[in-house]
Amino acid sequence: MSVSTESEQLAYIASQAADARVNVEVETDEGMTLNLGPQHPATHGTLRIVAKLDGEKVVAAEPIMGYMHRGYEKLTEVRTYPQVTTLINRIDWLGSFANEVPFILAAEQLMEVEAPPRAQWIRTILFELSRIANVCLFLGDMAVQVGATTPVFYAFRDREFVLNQIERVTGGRFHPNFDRIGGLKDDLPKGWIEETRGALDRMKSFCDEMEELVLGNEIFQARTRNIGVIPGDIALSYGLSGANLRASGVDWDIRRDANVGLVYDQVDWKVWTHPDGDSFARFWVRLQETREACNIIDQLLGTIPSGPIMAKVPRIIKVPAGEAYVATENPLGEMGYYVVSKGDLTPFRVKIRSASFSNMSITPWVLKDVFVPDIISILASLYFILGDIDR
Amino acid sequence: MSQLPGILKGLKVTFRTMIKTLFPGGLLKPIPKPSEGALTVQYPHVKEAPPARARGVIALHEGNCTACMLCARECPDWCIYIEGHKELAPPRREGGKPRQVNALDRFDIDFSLCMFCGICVEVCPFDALFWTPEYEFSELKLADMLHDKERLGEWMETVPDFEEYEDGSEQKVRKVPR
Amino acid sequence: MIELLALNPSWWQETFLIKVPIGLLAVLLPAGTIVYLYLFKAISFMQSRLGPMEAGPYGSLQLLAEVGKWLQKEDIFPSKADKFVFAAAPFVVLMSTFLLVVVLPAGPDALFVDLDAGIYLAMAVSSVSVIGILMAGWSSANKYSLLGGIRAAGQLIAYELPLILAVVGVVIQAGTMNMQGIVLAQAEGEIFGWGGIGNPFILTQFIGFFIFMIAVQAELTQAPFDMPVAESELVTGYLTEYSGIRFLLFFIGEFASAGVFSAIAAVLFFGGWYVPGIDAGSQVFNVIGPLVLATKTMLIAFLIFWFRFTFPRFREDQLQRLAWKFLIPLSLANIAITGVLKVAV
Amino acid sequence: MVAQNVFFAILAILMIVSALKVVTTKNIVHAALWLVLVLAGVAGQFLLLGAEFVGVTQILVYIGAVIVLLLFGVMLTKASIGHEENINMPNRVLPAVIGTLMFAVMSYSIIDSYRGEELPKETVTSAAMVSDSIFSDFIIPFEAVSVLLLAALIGAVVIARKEPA
Repeated sequence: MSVSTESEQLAYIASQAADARVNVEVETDEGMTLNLGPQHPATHGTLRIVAKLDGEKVVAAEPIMGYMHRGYEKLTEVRTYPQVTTLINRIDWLGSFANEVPFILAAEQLMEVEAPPRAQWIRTILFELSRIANVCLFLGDMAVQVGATTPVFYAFRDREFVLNQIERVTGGRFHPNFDRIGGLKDDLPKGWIEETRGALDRMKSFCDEMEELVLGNEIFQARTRNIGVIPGDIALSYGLSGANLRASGVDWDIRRDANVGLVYDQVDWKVWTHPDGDSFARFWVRLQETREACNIIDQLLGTIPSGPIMAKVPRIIKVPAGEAYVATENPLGEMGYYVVSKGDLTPFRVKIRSASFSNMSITPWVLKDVFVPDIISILASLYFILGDIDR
Repeated sequence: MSQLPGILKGLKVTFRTMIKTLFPGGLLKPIPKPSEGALTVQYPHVKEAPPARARGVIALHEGNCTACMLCARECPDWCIYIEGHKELAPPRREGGKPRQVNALDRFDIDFSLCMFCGICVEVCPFDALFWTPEYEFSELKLADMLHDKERLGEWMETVPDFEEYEDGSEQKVRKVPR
Repeated sequence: MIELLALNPSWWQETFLIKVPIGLLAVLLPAGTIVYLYLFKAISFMQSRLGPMEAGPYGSLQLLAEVGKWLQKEDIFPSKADKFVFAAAPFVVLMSTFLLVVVLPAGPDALFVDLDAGIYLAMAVSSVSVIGILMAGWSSANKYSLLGGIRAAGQLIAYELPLILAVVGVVIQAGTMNMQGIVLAQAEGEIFGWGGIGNPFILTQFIGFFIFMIAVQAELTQAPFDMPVAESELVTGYLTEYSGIRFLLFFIGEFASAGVFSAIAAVLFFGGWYVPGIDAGSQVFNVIGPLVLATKTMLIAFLIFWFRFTFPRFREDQLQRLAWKFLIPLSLANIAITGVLKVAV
Repeated sequence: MVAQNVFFAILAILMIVSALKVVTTKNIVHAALWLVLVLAGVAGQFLLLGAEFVGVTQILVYIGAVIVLLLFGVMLTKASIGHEENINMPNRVLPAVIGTLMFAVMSYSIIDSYRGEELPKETVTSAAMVSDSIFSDFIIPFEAVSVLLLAALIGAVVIARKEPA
């Protein structure tokens, strides 16, 4: 590398030093450093875990993120409010509709509009459908990370029916971009409710299959029971949320405890918790939540009120100056948008609190003194989506 | 030996699925027909039919477009290129003044940039843009992903009618201009 | 052995023109069939999909297409690898597989070598493949490979014991280590004085069969014992750096030994080439024997793949515990009971 | 029996070359792998003599177990790829002398006791014969060896076991 000026030289040295910090591999007397990722089958994406090993035992592990940083918080500052939704549903790409909702709710709060009831109902249904689409894949993926190949195919197979329903109403399988400030883009097509019930039946039988194939399997239990135990207070202090927190015995669910704009108070449902806090508990809680989501949707489908789906909003949306933070219970955990508006067409600043990013912060704590195979099962049970970490 | 049941249950599930896939007619009609039992389809031979709302590719109804640039301006990644000019059209009624209309010179969408968000279709005030569920438009070269207005106009034939709405809706079913 | 080495032209002709090609076929045909029928098709059906459909009718030529693909690939050596050991490792694994088939009888006269210590030789050469795996893991200059290789070695050593001990029960009951003798013992045996279907040892040695299949599963590093090649953590363990033809050799080694071990299980526990109803000494078996053996082999191989695609994998320490604390004591008990009954009855 | 002699010669040359490689190679893993060839040669010689049970045992025990454990241990202690410098023993004269003496004594005793006598060519020692002789003529040495091995095993466990800190 030819270095001309002094400032370039300094910049080069600084970049080399920055690389060296993460690339250094300490071969101590006690063990070796194992680099899981950024290209590794278990990290489903480009997460990198640097683990110092003693034999097969992990002495210390550090997650290194940012290999897929896409700068969404900055991008939103140069997009108008309707344009933002199409960006942010790429954050957690498996449950994308759920990403749009908190942002739209925050914007609605600033504009002081409220979506009509029919829109709220459909929003909640789609929200829960995307939860199923997301968690369903977790159920298969967790099994594949501990070595069973078949469950993930069942997950993809039955998730297809849920995605079909999402596509039928929003037009997009992965990136619906269906939520609008003040309501929804369109209403449900004819026959959708009946078809959705069919898809829910499919999901319920999928949950039963998972229970027989994975959850009840003694090998799976041996691999996950008492592995990666996170006590409730530790989970809270690391800012865990969602099913990871509930699996540690903390009975906290934004849908029930801090619900904004969605109609969870209209249905009869239950928040599942598990006292153990191990990998098995996390799988168990998510399995129960998938069933519960089916139950919620089932009840909501029968009670959709009639009416408009769009409140009165101006054609060109200018959000009044102000700040709002809205969080929802996304498939991966608490997802919140802190929107600061200065009264322009675009948000002044958006801070995205994504669930996986906070959930990953516990890895150095929980990956201490485990075996290498357990790194994989613990990471899988914490369930992160790389887009949700790096944004 | 309390270990056995869970393991055997798993074996049962996989075996049952295999039988279901192999003999979709049930065991009473043991004729192997995996192509019916499997949930996958052999794509190039069998095509999936996406729902009417599916966002496959954007079609342009050229006659309705007034080159108003709304779609190009609202597009989050600026992948629509429009050029137009004003020209005089013959008057509607005999003896009237010639009208000024916007003629479209260029309407290109770069599908290598497009995020398929559908904002352009939504903001179009003149019903000129439509989604079609057609999805086979991949090209060997990136540059060929830039569809001009003729190509976009061809997609117009594949645009399905808008679906009826579910009961209780107050939305009006729109018509696709043919 | 001696008469085999007697130097006369007919021996050379017999070996190189008949026995070697047939031996290759006997290894590769079942391996190919297993890969197509089970790895490609049955597993796909278990997962509600179709599997390969394009190459040939119902994708039956898919394996040939895959082999063609592998042969075309570049033969990559990692720059820090130990080149010679890296290159030689697949051949060691493959050699162990091909030696296994030598003692397998497919009919009263259809066999390669009638060794007195037949099953003993099979067990011995199957343990050689560990060296190939260790060589591959060490020479790849990759931490994942080394971990995989060491895990594989630890696992294969641990499961070699129950494998052999499970066979001992059969050997005691048959009274011979000769594979042919074991088949004949089953063909001519009697169950409670009734010799209608002979006495396939699965009826008396079901514990042995159970242990044998678990140990075989572990020897083949198939799930639930696929920790050494665990894709989701060690990438593919000792196979990580291999590509092209050398990976193909490992691949053949893996599935050929799946076939050969199934065949050994068929011989040990299901009467080998014998079917009830025909006199065991009849010449008919030289023709239908290989087919019968192949059918039985396929049925047993199905079990291997069924388990493989249903179960999650054990952790390293758990599978060692299973071997040392459960399987080995169980197989020792099995041997003791078999021995006592053999003497008493 | 020309073939037997030819095969003996081939195996013997292979074994000698490999044995020399074991002590001259600069890489400890290579040394272990050359040792595999030596032991395989021994197994081949046993087979040539018609002692197939012993030959197979040689494969199972030495190649399948001893060498694997050796390689296992070597690799666990970070055997590096490539040549290692300090692998030769500094004072190797004494072992060389002892080795030569051992070789001389053993070859003398073998040649002396079998002088002129030829090994039977056609006998095949079957497993049954081996087991019969072990459990009749050699029962006491056999049992003594097994007790010795058991003691060694227990000793190894005791040494390897860490004191709980």
